[in-house]
Amino acid sequence: MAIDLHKFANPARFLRITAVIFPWAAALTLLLLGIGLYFALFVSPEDYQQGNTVRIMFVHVPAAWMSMSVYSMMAISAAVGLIWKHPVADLSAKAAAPIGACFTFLALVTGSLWGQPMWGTFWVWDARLTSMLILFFLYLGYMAIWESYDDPSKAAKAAAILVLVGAINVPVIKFSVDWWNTLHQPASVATMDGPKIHSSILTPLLIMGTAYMSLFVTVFIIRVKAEILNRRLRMMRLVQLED
Amino acid sequence: MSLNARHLSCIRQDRLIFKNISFSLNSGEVLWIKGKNGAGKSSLLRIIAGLLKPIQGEILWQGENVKDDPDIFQNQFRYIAHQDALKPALTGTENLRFWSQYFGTDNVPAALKEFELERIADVPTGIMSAGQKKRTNLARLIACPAPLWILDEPVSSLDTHYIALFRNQLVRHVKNGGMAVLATHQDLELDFIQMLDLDAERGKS
Amino acid sequence: MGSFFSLLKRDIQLAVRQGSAFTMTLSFFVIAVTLFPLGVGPELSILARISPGVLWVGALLACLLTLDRMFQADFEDGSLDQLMLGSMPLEIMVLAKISAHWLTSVFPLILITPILALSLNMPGEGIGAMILALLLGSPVLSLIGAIGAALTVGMRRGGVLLSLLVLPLYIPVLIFGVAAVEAAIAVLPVGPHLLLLSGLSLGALVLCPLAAAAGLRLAVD
Amino acid sequence: MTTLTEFLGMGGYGAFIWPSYGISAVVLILLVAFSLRRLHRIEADLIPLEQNRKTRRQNKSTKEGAAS
Amino acid sequence: MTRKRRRLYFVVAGMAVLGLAATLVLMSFEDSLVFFHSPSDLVEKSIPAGRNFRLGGLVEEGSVIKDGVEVRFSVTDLAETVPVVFRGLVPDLFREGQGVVAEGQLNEQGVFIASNVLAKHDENYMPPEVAESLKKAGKWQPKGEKQ
Repeated sequence: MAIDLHKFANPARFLRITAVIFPWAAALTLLLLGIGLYFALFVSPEDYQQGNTVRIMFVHVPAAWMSMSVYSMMAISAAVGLIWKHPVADLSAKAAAPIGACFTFLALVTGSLWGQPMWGTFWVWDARLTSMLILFFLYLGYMAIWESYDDPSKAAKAAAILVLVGAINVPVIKFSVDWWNTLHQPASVATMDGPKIHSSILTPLLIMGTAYMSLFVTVFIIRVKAEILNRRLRMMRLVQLED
Repeated sequence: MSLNARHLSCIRQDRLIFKNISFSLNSGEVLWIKGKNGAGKSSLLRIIAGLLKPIQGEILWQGENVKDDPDIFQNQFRYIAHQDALKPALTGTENLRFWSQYFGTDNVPAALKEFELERIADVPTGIMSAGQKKRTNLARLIACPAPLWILDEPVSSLDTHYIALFRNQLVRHVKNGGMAVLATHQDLELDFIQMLDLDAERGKS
Repeated sequence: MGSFFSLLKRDIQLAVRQGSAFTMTLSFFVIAVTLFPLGVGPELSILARISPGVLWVGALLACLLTLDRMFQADFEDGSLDQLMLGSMPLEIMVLAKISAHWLTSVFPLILITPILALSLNMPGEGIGAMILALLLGSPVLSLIGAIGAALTVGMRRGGVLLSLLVLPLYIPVLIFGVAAVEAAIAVLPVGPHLLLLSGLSLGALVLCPLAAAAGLRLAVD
Repeated sequence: MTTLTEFLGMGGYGAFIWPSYGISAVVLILLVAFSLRRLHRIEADLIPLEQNRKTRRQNKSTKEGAAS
Repeated sequence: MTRKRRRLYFVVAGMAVLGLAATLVLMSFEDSLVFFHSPSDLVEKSIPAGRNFRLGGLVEEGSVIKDGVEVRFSVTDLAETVPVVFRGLVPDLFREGQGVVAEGQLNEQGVFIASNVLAKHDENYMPPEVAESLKKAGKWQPKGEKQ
């Protein structure tokens, strides 16, 4: 049947390509995590103000970066899935969501563990922290939608609508520290006049950032593969029912 | 006036319901869609009404693809579904008046008369019997006139008297140049009828 | 336009005819708000301090309770199919439903807010701002709620999912709405907060019907 | 020994730094583990179905071969 | 009206409303939509005593006096200065010349009675030696002088 072929054609190519990338991504993740952690814990100096707590930055900031990038990626995938009905787009958004949710959770938790000794509080309701919490809820809502629909193609569309509605939150998170007087400090790395972090602290941060990125790629490949196979499993069970 | 369907296929929840259904219908004709439960009668009607998207195929109205210009098909048909689309808190007249206003038509008194509803028209539809509700629902066909009637089990829960009454309405509509697509288990014994048997179509593949 | 107003009229007529839903939302709001003095204790200064938040949260929850009926009733009795076959764009149809929801479920809450505010010992400066903030900000509740309602139409237990989807998106309105009242109480300028709330409402007015209509197309499909 | 305790103490902030790293490790390892487990389950479920299909195809082709 | 024409009208109207919404939001940003108020804000807006709000700024150099559990210091934005009293533990990052956000209310004498003190740090990170050498080379700008 022509329709079936269309559904399998692209995923098959996707699986072939990712099968090549996967071992490299996994190895790179382990390597970078190793180097990054070594730098973060042993090589990197204390901060002139914050002392050793600056080391929390090496797990906090990459998680926060990833939480927003993953959501942006999901929003793009969702749009592609809605407009061009590309079969892998919906699945990749679905596969990315739990990873993004984990990163967001980590950014929130490590952030509050950093906030307590430095700011004097685990949590404040300032714009940055609140919008980040909303992002976490959006991830949860997205996953809940996938769970709630029986028909996967409907679930994909409903989830895509939610992601696109929530996408408005991403620029709010990014610029919240510039738009409002927040307790959270402004951006340090991606600023107009270059990074405001000394290279001895910036290097481990960037290594850890790359490590998180490649960790995302690794887990993402595993999850997309699971989704594609799951769809195939569903199809084959239906075929079995029809006979 | 003409309604054409070309190569319609329908997939629901990854299951193929029917494929490659084609028909053409002209003024003064009725299309009777037959089929077992689950053969896709309702789905086909919903596809014609534009509520459901076929996985492939197209609907043509007056020879033009409805997808290219939905305006031409807008308000050209009336769809009667299983559910009555009546608000239990409103009376029959209020329900009908709302729909006729919504569709920009106004023929409510005539509709009440044709379906012998005048006596019960001011009762909330919530306390009507199933047959009375069905008749109020069918009265929408007269209250909001349109050349094409799309009818999903129109005579279920009607007794013989009202089946005959509905049949007369249908005959008059078709005689006056209207057309209808009809899915029903009951044979209405119409003579200008085309048959589309979804079970047979399924066997073909 | 005729279709828009006939639908609006019908929904209001339905709400009036089925008065129970009407009074139930109102009673929920009153009860939820009056629970706070019992829970927090009768100390007037504390009550005054939390009153803006309590009223906003109360209104928000009362609104949430009514959301799942926004499209559900029409979906169940087949009206939704018929509504989608009308000649006006689906987005406008959705807007008519949202307007009806706001008028019947949210607006009555605003009307009784002054009384509740007094019972919570809210300072006089705050009450005016509270009403203005609610008038300008609460349309967002119905607008965003419509997205959640549309996405959960036809679900067996859509209510829980609906809250999960909608509540996070309500947070900004809640924060700015409360900030407006607190600013008024602190005798700071309220203007910027009200501007922001109106901005949110206008933005939601454009974007939410689009998303809700997309959700409804999905529901009937 | 003192260097180790010094290192673990992190200038008095060990109580905040180590949980940060710890929870990050736990969450990410669990994420990988659950993702892998799900993939393996689905793969395992697929195997019998794939074989089933293959044998049916073979049956079909042998039948057709016999008929021609 | 054809469908295309109608859609065009809707898009134009939608864009106009969105533009208006954006304008309103941006206008409100210019003013006092903030997590905390600066000492200058206090002078401008004359917040009455007994109202809760957050006061933010820098801890004035040489103003910190610790007296048992009580800490007295001044918050400044280099234009205005407000004296603050706080009973309790201050966060580790609480230092002279550093950013601080205090929650509390003014008393009749214009002293800010803080119920909670939070430290705010800037976006610069560097090892102490670097900070030291920057200071020596005169390239160091403490945060206060920037504003």
